[in-house]
Amino acid sequence: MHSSADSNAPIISISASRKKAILKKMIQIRQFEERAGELFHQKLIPGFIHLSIGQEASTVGSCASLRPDDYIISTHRGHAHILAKGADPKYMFAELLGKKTGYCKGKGGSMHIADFSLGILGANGVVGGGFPIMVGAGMSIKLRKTDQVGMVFFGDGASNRGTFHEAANMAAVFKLPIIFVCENNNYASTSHAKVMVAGGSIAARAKAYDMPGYTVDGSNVLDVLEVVQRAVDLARSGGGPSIVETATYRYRGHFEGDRQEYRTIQEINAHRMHRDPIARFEKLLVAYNTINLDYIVKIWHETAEDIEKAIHFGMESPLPAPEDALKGLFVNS
Amino acid sequence: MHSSADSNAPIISISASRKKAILKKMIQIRQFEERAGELFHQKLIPGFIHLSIGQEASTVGSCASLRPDDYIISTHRGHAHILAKGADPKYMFAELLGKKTGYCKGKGGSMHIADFSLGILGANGVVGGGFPIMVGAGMSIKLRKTDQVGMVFFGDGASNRGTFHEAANMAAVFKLPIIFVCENNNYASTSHAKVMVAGGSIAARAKAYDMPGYTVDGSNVLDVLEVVQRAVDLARSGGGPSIVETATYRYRGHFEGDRQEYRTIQEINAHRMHRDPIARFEKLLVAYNTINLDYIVKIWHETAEDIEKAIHFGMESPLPAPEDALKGLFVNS
Amino acid sequence: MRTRQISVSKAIVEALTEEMQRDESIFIIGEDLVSHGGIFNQFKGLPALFKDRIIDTPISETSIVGCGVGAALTGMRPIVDMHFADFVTTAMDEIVNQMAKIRYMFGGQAKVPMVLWAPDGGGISAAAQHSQSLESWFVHTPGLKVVVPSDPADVKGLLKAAIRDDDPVMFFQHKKLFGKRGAVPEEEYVIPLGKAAVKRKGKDITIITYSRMTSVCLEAGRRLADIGIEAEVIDLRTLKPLDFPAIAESVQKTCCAMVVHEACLTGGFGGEIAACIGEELFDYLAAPVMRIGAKDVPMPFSPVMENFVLPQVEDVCACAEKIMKRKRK
Amino acid sequence: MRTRQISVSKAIVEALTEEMQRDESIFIIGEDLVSHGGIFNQFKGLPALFKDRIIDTPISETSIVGCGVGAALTGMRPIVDMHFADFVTTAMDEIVNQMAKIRYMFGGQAKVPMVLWAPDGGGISAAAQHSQSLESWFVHTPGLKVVVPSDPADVKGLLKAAIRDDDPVMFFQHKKLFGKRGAVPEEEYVIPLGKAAVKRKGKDITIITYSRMTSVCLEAGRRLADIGIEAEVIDLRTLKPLDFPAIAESVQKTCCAMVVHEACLTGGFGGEIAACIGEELFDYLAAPVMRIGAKDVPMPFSPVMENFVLPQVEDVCACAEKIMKRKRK
Ligand SMILES: Cc1ncc(C[n+]2csc(CCOP(=O)(O)OP(=O)(O)O)c2C)c(N)n1
Ligand SMILES: Cc1ncc(C[n+]2csc(CCOP(=O)(O)OP(=O)(O)O)c2C)c(N)n1
Ligand SMILES: [Mg+2]
Ligand SMILES: [Mg+2]
Repeated sequence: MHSSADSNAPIISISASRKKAILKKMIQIRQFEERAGELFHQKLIPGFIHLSIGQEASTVGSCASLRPDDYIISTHRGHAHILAKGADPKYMFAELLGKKTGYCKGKGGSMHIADFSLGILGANGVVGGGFPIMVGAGMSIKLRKTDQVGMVFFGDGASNRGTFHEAANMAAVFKLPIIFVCENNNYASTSHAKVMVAGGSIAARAKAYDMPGYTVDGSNVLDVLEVVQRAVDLARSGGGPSIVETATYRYRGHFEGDRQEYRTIQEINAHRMHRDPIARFEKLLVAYNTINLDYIVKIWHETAEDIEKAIHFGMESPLPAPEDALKGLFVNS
Repeated sequence: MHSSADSNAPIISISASRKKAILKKMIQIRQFEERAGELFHQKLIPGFIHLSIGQEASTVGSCASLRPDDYIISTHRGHAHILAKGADPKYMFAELLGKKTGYCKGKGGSMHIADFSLGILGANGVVGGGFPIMVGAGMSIKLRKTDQVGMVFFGDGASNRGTFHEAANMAAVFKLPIIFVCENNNYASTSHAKVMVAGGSIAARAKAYDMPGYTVDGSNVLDVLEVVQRAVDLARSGGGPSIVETATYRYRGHFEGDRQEYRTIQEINAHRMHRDPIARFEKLLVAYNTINLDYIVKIWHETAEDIEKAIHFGMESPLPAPEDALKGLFVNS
Repeated sequence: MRTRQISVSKAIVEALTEEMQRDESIFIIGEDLVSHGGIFNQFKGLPALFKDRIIDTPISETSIVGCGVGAALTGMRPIVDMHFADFVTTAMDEIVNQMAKIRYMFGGQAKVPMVLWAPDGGGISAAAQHSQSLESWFVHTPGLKVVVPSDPADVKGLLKAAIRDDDPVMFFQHKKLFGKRGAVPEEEYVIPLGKAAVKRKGKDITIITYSRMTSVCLEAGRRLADIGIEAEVIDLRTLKPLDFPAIAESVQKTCCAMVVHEACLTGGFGGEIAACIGEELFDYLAAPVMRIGAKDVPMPFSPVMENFVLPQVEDVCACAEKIMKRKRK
Repeated sequence: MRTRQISVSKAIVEALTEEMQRDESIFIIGEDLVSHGGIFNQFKGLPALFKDRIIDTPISETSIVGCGVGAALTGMRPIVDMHFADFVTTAMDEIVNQMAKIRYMFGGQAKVPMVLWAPDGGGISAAAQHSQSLESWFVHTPGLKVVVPSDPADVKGLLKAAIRDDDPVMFFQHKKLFGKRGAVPEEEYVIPLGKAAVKRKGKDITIITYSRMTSVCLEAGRRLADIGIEAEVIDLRTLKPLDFPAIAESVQKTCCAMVVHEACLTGGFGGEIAACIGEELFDYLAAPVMRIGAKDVPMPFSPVMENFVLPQVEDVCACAEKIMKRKRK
C-alpha cells in the first residue's frame, strides 16, 4: 500500500482548462503569500504569519480532487489550503489586517481563517488540532449518508501528536471518508523530520491502521492530484481513509522573522532552483503545448492585479469597533 | 521485525530454580486476585477492582526478564504487575482495604499502588497514562547513563490512546531503553480489540516507529519470557525500544461486578480449560521432570498460607486517621 | 402537574429518548455505550432504540471530543460521553481551544451545538483520578455553558435544554446521584439554562449550592431549622449562565450567605460567587460570605479520609451557625 | 546590594545557567530549544553550555510533560518548556492527574521536583489559541505550586527557587515581559515561593495583582497619586502558596482592595482573593472588593479588540476611584 506515483507516467488526463485553473491557483497562492509577507514586514499585519511559498503543488494538487461540498481542515500554515478550496483573497487579507470585513470579522487572524460555506472548517493554531475535528466531520458524513469527503492537512511535525494516532485509528475503525494529507516540508519549526519522525516516513504509518499510505513528489502538482484523487475516490465510495504524504519544501522561514539557523541558504536555493512547483508545472504545460509563454505572463499579471485589489479591499476596510469583541460568543449574543 | 516466538522450540534454557520461582509467582498472583475478589464481594474492599486472573503468564514472563533496579509502570489492572516485580502482598492488601499500613497509606487503593524502592513507578487509573511517564524514566536512565530498562504495561484498549503514539515515537527518536508490553486480553471493558484496533495488531504498529514488534502466546510463560528477554537485552545494550504484544485473556469481568454482556460463558470456559497459563506451565514442568505433583500441591498450599497472612495483616491494620488526608501533599507537609 | 417518582438514571434515559426521537441529528458517542448502556448504565435501553446513533469508540478521548466538535460543525447534535469527568483532562485542547472558541474565533460563522456529558464527583472510593469536580475550569473558559443538576426533575429538564441549545454545554452529572429518586412531571418540559431554583425557603441565611451538595445543604437546612435557623437553599443548577438575580434576591432578604460545593475550596466556583456577592451586595451583608468546599488535596481512597475531605452536613451546619452568630452581633 | 539593569530574558538565562551549573540533574526539554534557544529566545546560549541537557523533542506535548514527570520520579530535575501556555491543554492529564497527584496518591513515596515553564498572556495579536492566562486552573489543582513573576529580579529569584523546590511548579512567564528590563542583584539570591512583594507603598487602597498586570497597576498607581489617591500595589509573585498575610496587612491599613489580573474575569483567581478578603477581613472593609480581569471572551486577533478585552491602566484607575468614592462615603 505504501507506494508512490510513477513520475514517468504520462501527464494525467485532465482537461486543459482544469490544468490552467490549477496553474492559476498555484500562482494566486504564491502571490498572496509574497504580498502577505511584505505587508507583515511593513507592520500592517499584526501577530505572526506562516507562509506556504514552495508548497503550492502539494496544496493545489490535493484540493483539486475535491468537490465544493467536501470539507477541509487546515493548519497554522493555512492560507494556501484556504485559497485552494476557493476562499476569496479579499476577505482573507481583510482578516490578516484585522479588519471588520475579514472572514472572521478580525477575531481570527492568520491562524484562524474559515469559510464554512465552502466547506473550510478552519485553520487551526494548535498543531494537530485538526485531526479529531475531521473525525467528527467524517462521522457526520457517515451519519448523514452523503458522499462528501473530508481532507485534513497537517505537517510532518504534527504527525507526532497523539491526535494523529487517535484520529487515524478512529477513521479506520469507522471507515470514515477522510484523506490525511501530510505536507512534509522537512521541518517542524526548527526540527528536521528525519530526526523527529521515527522511521522517517509518515505514509508508512498508514499500515499500522490498515489503510493505504502514499508518498508523492509534492513539487509535481499532477502527481499529487493523481495520488490524492485515488484516496478521494476510495473515501467517496465508502472505502475509508488514506494517508498521503507529499514531499515538499517551504522557502520562507517557519514564520516571518524566523532566523532559520537550522538550515543553509544553499539548501533553500537548491529547492527553489530545481524543484519549484510552479516553474515545473509551467514548463510541463508549455512542453505539452497546453499553454504558451504569453499565457503564463498573462496569468501572473491578472492574478497579481486581483491580489492587489484584494489588498486594497482589506486596507480600505474599517477596523472593528472595540466593543465588537463582546459579540458572537454564543449563538444569541 | 513482526515475529512470534516459535512455540515448538525447546523449553527455554533457564535454571530449574528460576522456573520454580516463576511458577510460584504465577500461583501467588492467582491466589492474590481470587482472594481480593472475595474480599471485594464481602464489601471489605471499597471502590472497584480489576483482576488479572488468566493473564499471569504474560505478566510474570515479562517481569522475569527484569532486574530489581529496572522500572515498571502498571495500569488500572495492576496487582499482578506489582506482585511480579516483587511487591509484598501484605502492604498491597492493606492498601486495598484502605488501611494506614498500605503501600500508599490508604490514599491510593487498587488503581494506585506503587513501590518506588522496587522500581514500581505506580499503577495508573488513567488508561494510557503510563506511556509518557515511562518516556521520562527512559530519558532519566539515558541521562544518568545507567543500564537500567523500563517496562510499561498496557492493554489493547490503551493502545488507541494518543499517548501510545507519542511515547512510542519519542522512545524511538531518543533510543530509550523501554519495552512496551501490550497485554492483549481481547477486550477493553466491553469492546473487542478486533473492532477497536484498526488492523488488529498492536505489535505490527511497531513498524511505524521503526522498532521491533513481537507477538507472543501470552498463556505460555516461557515464550513470553524468551521474547521479552530479547527486547530487554536490546534495550539494555542501547538498542532502543520494542513492542511486545502478548495474546492473553481475563477470566473475570472487566471489573468485579461486570455483567459481561459482551461475551459468552462458553468463550471464557474455553480459555480456562485449554489455555490456562498456570495449568499449562505445571504440565510442562512435570513433563520435563522439573517438578512433580507433590511439589505443585505444596506451592499452592504455601502460597495460600502467605496470602492469608498478608490478608490478616491488612485486616488487623489500623485505619488512617481522617486528618491523615491532609498530610503528604507536598514534600514538607 | 402530575408527577412520578423516578431515579436520575431514568430521568436521563427519558430525556435522551424524547430528544433523540424528536431530532434525528442527535447521536451519542463514547466508550462502552452499547453493551453496557454506559459505564453507569445511564443510557440503558437506548442502544436498542437508536441503533446507529449510539456509537462505541476506541479509548481515544481526545478524538471522541474532537469528533463531537467536527460533527456539531457539520450539522449534527452530538452528545459526547466522557466516561468519568476526570478524563476531560485528556481532551482539554478540544474542549477549551476548539469547542469553546470555534464560533467566536471564526467570527460567528459556525455553531457548535453539542453536549459534553461527564459524570463527576467523589464519594465512591474511586480515589484521586476518578473523583474530581472540575466545573470551575470551564466556568473560566469563555464560550461554554456549564450545567450541574441535583435531582431527577432538573436532570431531565436541563438535559433537554442542553441538547436543544445551539452552544456547547458541559453537563456535569454527579455520579453518586444516579440512584437518587424524585418527583418528575409526566408531561414534557424543558428547564431553561441559567435559572436557579430555591429548593428551600428561609429568611435567615442564604446557602448557595449545586449538584450533589444540594441534598447535603437541604439536610443541613432541616437540622438548622431545629435550632431556629431558617436557611434558604438555592440550587444554582447552571453555573454559566449564572442566575445572579436569584442570589441577589435572597441575600437582600437574609443579609448573609454561604456557598457550598464539592470541588476543592481554593480556586473553586465559590470564590466567584462570594466575590460577586461582595461586589454587588456589599451594603446588605451583615456577615462575611463563607465558603465550603472539599479540602485542598487529591481525593484519598480510604473512606475515612474521603469523608473527611468531602463537605458534610455537619460542616454546613457549623458554618451557618457561625455566620448567624456574626449576623446577630 | 549591587545591581544591574537586565531584561527578563537575560534573567531567565542567568537563573538557568547558575542552577544547571550547580546541579547536574537539571535538564530542559521541549520543542525548538537548541537551534532557536527556545521560541522566545529565552534559553539563548544554554544549548552551547549544556549540550546534552537541552533536549529538542517531537511535537508531542503530552509526552513531553509526562517525560518530565517520569524523569522527576527517577532522580532528575526536569524543566519542561511548554512553548505556549495554551498548550497545557494537550497535557492536562499529565499535569493534573499525574504530576500533581503522584506524590499524594502514592502515600508520599515519591517526589516530583519539576518545573513546567509556560509563556502565557496576550497583547501580541496571537489570537484565541496563543494568548491565554490559565493560572487559575492550577491554583484549583491540589499538589501544584504556581508562580507568576512580573520583573527581571523576581523572575530570576523565583525561577531558581522553583528549580530547587522538591514539588512540581507551574511557572507562568508572561510573554510580553521578555524584553522588560529592571535592576537585578549581582550576587546570587533566591526568592522563596509564597512571598508577595509590596511594589508600591500607599495608604488609601490596596491593589493586588501579579504578572504583567503589575506594571499596569504601578502605572495606575502613579496616575492615581496625581489625583491624591495613594495606592498600595502588591505583586503576589506566587499564587500557591499564597501570601495572604501580606494582603491582610495592607487591607487592614487601607480598608479597601481590588484585584487585577489578565486572565478573564469569571472564575479567575481574583474571585478567590476577593472571597478570602471578604471572609477574613470583613470588619475592616469600607468598600466592596472589586475585581478587574480580561473580558469574558476568547482573545480576539485585531489589536483594537484585543486592547479592549485586556485590562488597561484606565480601567484600574477608574475602578480605584470608584472604590475610593465608596470608602469616603
Ligand atoms: C500543540 C502545538 N505545539 C506546538 C505548537 C507551536 N508550533 C507551531 S507550528 C509548529 C511546527 C509545525 O510543524 P509541521 O507540523 O511540520 O508544520 P509546518 O510548520 O512545517 O507547516 C510548532 C511547533 C503549536 N502551535 N501547537
Ligand atoms: C483515559 C481513560 N479512558 C477510559 C477509562 C475507563 N477505563 C478503565 S479500564 C478501561 C478499559 C481498558 O482496556 P485495556 O487497555 O484493554 O486494558 P484491560 O482492562 O483489558 O486490562 C477503560 C475504558 C480510563 N480509566 N481512562
Ligand atoms: Mg513541516
Ligand atoms: Mg484489554
